[in-house]
Amino acid sequence: MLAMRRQADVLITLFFFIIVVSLFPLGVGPEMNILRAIAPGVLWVAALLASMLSLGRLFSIDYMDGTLEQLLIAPSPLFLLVLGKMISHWLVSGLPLVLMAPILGIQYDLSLEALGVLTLSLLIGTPILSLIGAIGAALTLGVRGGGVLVSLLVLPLYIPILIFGAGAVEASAAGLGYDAHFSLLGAFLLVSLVFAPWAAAASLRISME
Amino acid sequence: MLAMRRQADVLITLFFFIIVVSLFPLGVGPEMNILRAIAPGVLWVAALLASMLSLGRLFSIDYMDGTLEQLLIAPSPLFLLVLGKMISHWLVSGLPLVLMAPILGIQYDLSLEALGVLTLSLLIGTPILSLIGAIGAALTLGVRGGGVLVSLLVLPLYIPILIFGAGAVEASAAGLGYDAHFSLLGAFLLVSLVFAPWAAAASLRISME
Amino acid sequence: MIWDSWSDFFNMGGYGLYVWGSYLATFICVIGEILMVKRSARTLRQQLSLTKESILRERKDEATS
Amino acid sequence: MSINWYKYAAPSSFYFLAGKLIPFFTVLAVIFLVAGLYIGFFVAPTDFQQGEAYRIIFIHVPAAWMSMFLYVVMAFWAGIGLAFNTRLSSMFATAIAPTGALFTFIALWTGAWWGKPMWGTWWVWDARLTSELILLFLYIGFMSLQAAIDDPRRADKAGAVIALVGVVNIPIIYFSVQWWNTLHQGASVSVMQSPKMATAMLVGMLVMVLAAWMYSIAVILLRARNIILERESHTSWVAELRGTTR
Amino acid sequence: MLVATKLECTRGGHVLFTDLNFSVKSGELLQIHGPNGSGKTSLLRMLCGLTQPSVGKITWNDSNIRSLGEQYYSCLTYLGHMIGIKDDLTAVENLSISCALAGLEVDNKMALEALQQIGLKGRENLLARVLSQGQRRRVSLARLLLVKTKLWILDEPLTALDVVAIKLIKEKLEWFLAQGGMVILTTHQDIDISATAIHHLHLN
Amino acid sequence: MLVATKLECTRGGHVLFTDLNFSVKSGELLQIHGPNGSGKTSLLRMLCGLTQPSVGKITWNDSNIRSLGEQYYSCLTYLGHMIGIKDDLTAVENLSISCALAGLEVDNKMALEALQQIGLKGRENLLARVLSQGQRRRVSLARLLLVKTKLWILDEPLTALDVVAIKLIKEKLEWFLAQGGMVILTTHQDIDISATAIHHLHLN
Ligand code: HEM
Ligand SMILES: Nc1ncnc2c1ncn2[C@@H]1O[C@H](COP(=O)(O)OP(=O)(O)OP(=O)(O)O)[C@@H](O)[C@H]1O
Ligand SMILES: Nc1ncnc2c1ncn2[C@@H]1O[C@H](COP(=O)(O)OP(=O)(O)OP(=O)(O)O)[C@@H](O)[C@H]1O
Ligand SMILES: [Mg+2]
Ligand SMILES: [Mg+2]
Repeated sequence: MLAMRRQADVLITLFFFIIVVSLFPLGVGPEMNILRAIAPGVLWVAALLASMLSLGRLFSIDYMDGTLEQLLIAPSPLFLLVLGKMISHWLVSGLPLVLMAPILGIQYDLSLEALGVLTLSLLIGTPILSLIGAIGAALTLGVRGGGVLVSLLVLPLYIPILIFGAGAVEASAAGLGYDAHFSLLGAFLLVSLVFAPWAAAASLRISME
Repeated sequence: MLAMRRQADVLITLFFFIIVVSLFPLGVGPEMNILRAIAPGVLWVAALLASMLSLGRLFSIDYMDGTLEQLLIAPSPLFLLVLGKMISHWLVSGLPLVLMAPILGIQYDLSLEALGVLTLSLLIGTPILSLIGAIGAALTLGVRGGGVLVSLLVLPLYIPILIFGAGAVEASAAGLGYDAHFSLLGAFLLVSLVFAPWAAAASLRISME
Repeated sequence: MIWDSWSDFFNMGGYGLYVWGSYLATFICVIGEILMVKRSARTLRQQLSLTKESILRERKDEATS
Repeated sequence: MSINWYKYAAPSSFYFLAGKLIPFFTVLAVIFLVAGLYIGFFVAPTDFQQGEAYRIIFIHVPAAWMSMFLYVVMAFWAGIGLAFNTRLSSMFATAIAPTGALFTFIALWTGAWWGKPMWGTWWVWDARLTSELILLFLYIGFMSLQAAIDDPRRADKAGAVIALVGVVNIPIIYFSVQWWNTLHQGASVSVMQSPKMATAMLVGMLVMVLAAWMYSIAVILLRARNIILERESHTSWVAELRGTTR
Repeated sequence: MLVATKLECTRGGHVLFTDLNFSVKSGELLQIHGPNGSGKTSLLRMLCGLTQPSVGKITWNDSNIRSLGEQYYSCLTYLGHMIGIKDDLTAVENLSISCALAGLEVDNKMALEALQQIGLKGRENLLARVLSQGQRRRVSLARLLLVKTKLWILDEPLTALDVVAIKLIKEKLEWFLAQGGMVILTTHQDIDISATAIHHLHLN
Repeated sequence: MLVATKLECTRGGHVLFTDLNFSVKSGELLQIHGPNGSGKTSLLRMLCGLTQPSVGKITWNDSNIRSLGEQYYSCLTYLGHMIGIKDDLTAVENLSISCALAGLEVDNKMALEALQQIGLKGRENLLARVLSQGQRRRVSLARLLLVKTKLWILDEPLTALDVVAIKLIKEKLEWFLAQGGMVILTTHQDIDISATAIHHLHLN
C-alpha cells in the first residue's frame, strides 16, 4: 500500500543497524573475543531500539494528516488494517535486521551455530516487538509527552523478549539447550498475534474519540 | 523558549540512555571485565544515536507547521536563533547523557579516573554532535528520503568524534596520555561552534527557497 | 628483465591474486566510469536531438570564434 | 599570457573549450598509464620486505591521493559557486564527485587487497582506513543529497554546504598516521626528506599519479559537458547547437 | 436514510449542543451552520462514528451505525479538515492510496482522469509537497469523482479553492444529489446549490 | 514603501509569472487575485525574502530587502498557509511564542487580552489540539492585534473563519490602513474593505 514510502524507511533501518553494529567496534575497540561476547546483545538491543524508535511514526503521521480517520471509517475490519500496519512495521524495523544478522554476526566473528540461533531468535522475536509496540503507539496518540509514555508502556513487555532472545544465543554458545527459550518465544508470538491487532484497534478508536 | 516541550524530550532521551545502557548488561551478560571494556563504546554510541535520532525532529516539526518560516523572517540574526536550537538540542540529547555518565559508568564498574575522562570527553564531544548534526538536519529538510540522508551526511562527521572520545577513555585506561585527544576534541568544538551555526543558517535558507 | 617467464609474471611471487585482484578491479571501475559518462552523453544528446552534424558544427564554431 | 577568464566562466564557452581539451588529456592519460605500468611492472625491482605484493602501490597511492585532492578541489568549486553564485563552478563540483568517489573506492579496495597479504586481514578499524571510508561516505552523501533535491540551484547550494563542512576530514586522513600509532604505513614521500624507497618505484608511482590526474581531468570535463548541456538545455545556445534557430 | 435523534455532544465539560434531531434522505443536502467552535466538526465526526455521542443515537436505514460498522462505512465518504495528503507522494499516488483505503480499486488511468477533471492536468506526477494549497485540496476532492458511496460528509470542502473549483464542486454535488445521493456539509462560505431539498441546521 | 520591479518566478521549469511591477505605499492595500496554483503564495514568500526571485528585485524604502535583512523583517508580519500553531501548547503559549519569535516581548496579560478580543475567551488555556479549526486560525491571527509592524503580508487570512471573525479582521485591517500601515493579502473570498487605496493584482 505504501510501498514507495516503505522503501525509504527500510533503508533508514538498514542504515541504522549497520551504524549501530559497526560503531561498536569503533567505540569498543577491535578485540575479537570481546566483540564475540557482546554480539547477541548488540544485535538484540539494536532490534529493540529500531522497533521502539519507529513506533512513534507508526500512527502519528497518519494521525496528523487525517489518514487515520480515513482508516477508521474504511469499509474493511479495522483490526485487519491494523495488522497490516503491524506487519509493515515489522517489515521495516524487524525483517531487515533478521536478514542482516548473519552478515553482521560474521563481522563479530560468531560461530555458525550461534549465527543460526541468533537469526532464528530474531525471526521469532522481532514480530512480537512490532505487535506489542503497536498497542503502545495507538494508546499514546495525541497524548502530551507521548514519546516517553510509549517507551514506558512498551519496555516492560519488551524486556522479557530481549532476555529470552539473547538468552537463547548464550545458551547455545554455552552448549546448553535452547529449546525452552524458543518455545517460550513462540508462545509469546502466538498470543500476541491473536490479541495484539484487536487491542491496538480498540486503542485507536479510543484515541481518536 | 520551548521549555515545556523540552522537559518531555529530556525525559525521552534520559529514558533512551537508561534503556540502551542497561539493556546491554541484560543482553551481553554480567561478566564485569567485558562490561568494563565496552563501557566507553556503549556510552559513546548511545550519545551518537541519541543525537542522530533526534536530529529528524530538530527542524522538521517547525518546518511542517510553518514556524520555520517565521524563524527565517524573525528580526534577530538567524544564526543566533539556530544556535539556540542547537543548544536546546544539546540540552535534550547531550547533557542528560553527560550527567548520567558517571552513574551508568559505575554500573559498568569503571575506575574513577576513567569515569572522569569519560564524562569530560562526553561533555566536550556531545555539543559537537549537536552543532554538526543541525547542519545535516537543515540541509535535508523537505527532501525525499530525508531520514537516510541525514544519517548519511552526518555520520561521517560524527565518527571522528566517536573515535577521539572513546579513544581518550581507552588511552586513560591503558595508562597513556589522553591530552592529545582532548585538545583535538576541543579544537573541533571551537571550530564547529564558530562555523556550524552559520552553516546551518545558510542551509535553512537554502532549504526553504 | 625482472621476470623469468610469463607465468612468473602472473604469479607475482605468490601474490598474484592480490596484485591482479587490485589491478583488475581498478580497470573495471575506470572503464565502467568512462562507459557510463559516454552513455549518459549519448542519451542526453539524443534527448536534445543533437546530431553528429551539430556536434561537427560545434567544432567549427569553436575554430572560428 | 592574457586569457579572458570571464569568457570561459560562461557555461557555453566552457562547453566548447572543454570539448577541445578532452582529447588532449585523454592522450596524455594513456601515455602516462602505459609508461607507469611499464615502469611499475618491468623496471621497478622486487621489494625486499613485501615481495611483489607492493606493486599494488602503483594504483593504491595515486588513488588515495586523488581521492583527497579531488575532494578539496570539489569543495573549492562548490564553495565558489555558493559564494559568488556562479553556475559553472557548481556544475564543476557536481562533475568531480563521482570520479572522487571512484578513486576513494579504488583506494579502499586496493588497500584491502594489499592488507590481506601484508597484515593478514582485509580490514581493521584503523584510523586511516576508517577516515578513508568516511571520505567515501562524504562523497556518497554529497551525491545523494544533490540527487534528492529536484531544483538544481538548491541542490548546488546544499551540496556546497556539505562539501565545505566535510573538508575537515581531509587533514584527519592525511595526518592520521602521525596522530595514531596504526598499522598503516607512514608517509614515505615528502618534500623535505629524501625518499626512502627505490627510485624506480618512486618514479613509477609518480608517473601513475600523473596518469590518474590526466584521466580525472578528462573524465571530469566529459561529465561537466553533460551537466552543462542538461542544465542549459532550454537556453538559446543549446538550441543553436541543435540547429533549430540560426 | 440517516436519522439522528436527540444527539448531544460534550467537550471538556462544556455542552456543545443537545437534543439535535434531523434526518437526511436520498437526494437531500443538509448544510450545517454555526460560528467557529460551535461543534460542526464534532457533529460530523459523530455522524461518521468516529466519536460516540454522549446522549442520543444515529441510525442508518434504521440500524445503529455503531452496530453496522463496516457495512455503514462502505456507504460513506468523509472529507475532514485534515485532508490526508502525504507530502512525499505524488498527486496520483495520494489519490490511489486514499481510494484504496476506501476499498476502491482504482487503476492509474482512472486516477489520472479524475485529477485532470478536477483541474490538475500536468501536475499529476508532482510531489504533493510542491503543490499549492488549493491544488492539494483538489487532490483530496478528486476522490469524490471516483467513489460510489451513498452518503458524503464534507467538512468545509471549499477552503482554499478558487471560484472555478468551487463551481466544479457545486456541479458535482448537484449531480450527486440528482442521482439520489445524500450530502451533509459545513461551510462558512455561501454556496447556492439547486437541489430539490436543502435543509439547514444551525448550531448555537 | 515596498516596490517590486520586474519580478519573475519560475517553479520546476515553469514560469509562474514574469515582469510583475507594483508598489505599496503607506495606507495602501494590495489584494492579489488568481486561480489555484497561479503563484500567489510564491509571490508573497518572495516579498518576505523567503525565496529569491529568479529575475527582478524587491526594495523596501529604496534598499533591496535582501541586503536589509533583519532590518526589513522587523517591519514585517507574515501569516502563511501554515499557521505555526503547535498542538501540544495552549493557545496562550502559542501566541506568546509566536510573538517572541517576532521579537515582541508580550506578557501573559496582553496575550490573554488579545485572545479574548479575537473571540477565544474561555479557551485561552486549552491545548491547541482540541481547538476547532477556526479557533486555531484565530490564535495565529491574534498576533496581528499585538505586533507593531508596518507591513502585513497575509496569505488567505480568512480561511476557516466564521462571519463574525471575518468582520473583526476586516475592521482590524481598516484600522491598520488608517494608521498608515500597508497590507498585501490574497483571498479567494470577497472582502470589501473601505480604505483610501485598494489595488488589485491579477496573476494569470
Ligand atoms: C583499506 C585499506 C587502506 C586504505 C583505506 C588506505 C588508505 C591510504 C591513503 C588515504 C593513503 C594516502 C595518504 C598519504 O599519502 O599520506 C595511503 C597511502 C599509502 N598506503 Fe594505504 N591504505 C590502505 C591499505 C594499505 C596497505 C595494506 C598498505 C601496505 C601494507 C598500504 C600502504 C600505503 C603506502 C605505502 C602509502 C603511501 C604513503 C606515502 O608514501 O605517503 N596501504 N593509503
Ligand atoms: N477538552 C476540551 N475542553 C474544552 N473545550 C473543548 C475541548 N475539546 C474541544 N473543545 C471545544 O469543542 C469545540 C469543538 O468544535 P468543532 O471543532 O466541532 O467546531 P467547528 O464548529 O467545527 O468550528 P470551525 O468552524 O472552527 O471548524 C471547540 O469550541 C473546542 O474549543
Ligand atoms: N517543482 C515544481 N514543478 C512544477 N511545478 C511546481 C513545482 N513547484 C511548484 N510548482 C507549481 O507552482 C505553483 C505554486 O503555486 P502557489 O503555491 O504560489 O499558488 P497559489 O497561487 O498560492 O495557489 P492557491 O490559491 O492554491 O494557494 C503551483 O502551481 C505548483 O504546481
Ligand atoms: Mg470545523
Ligand atoms: Mg497559496
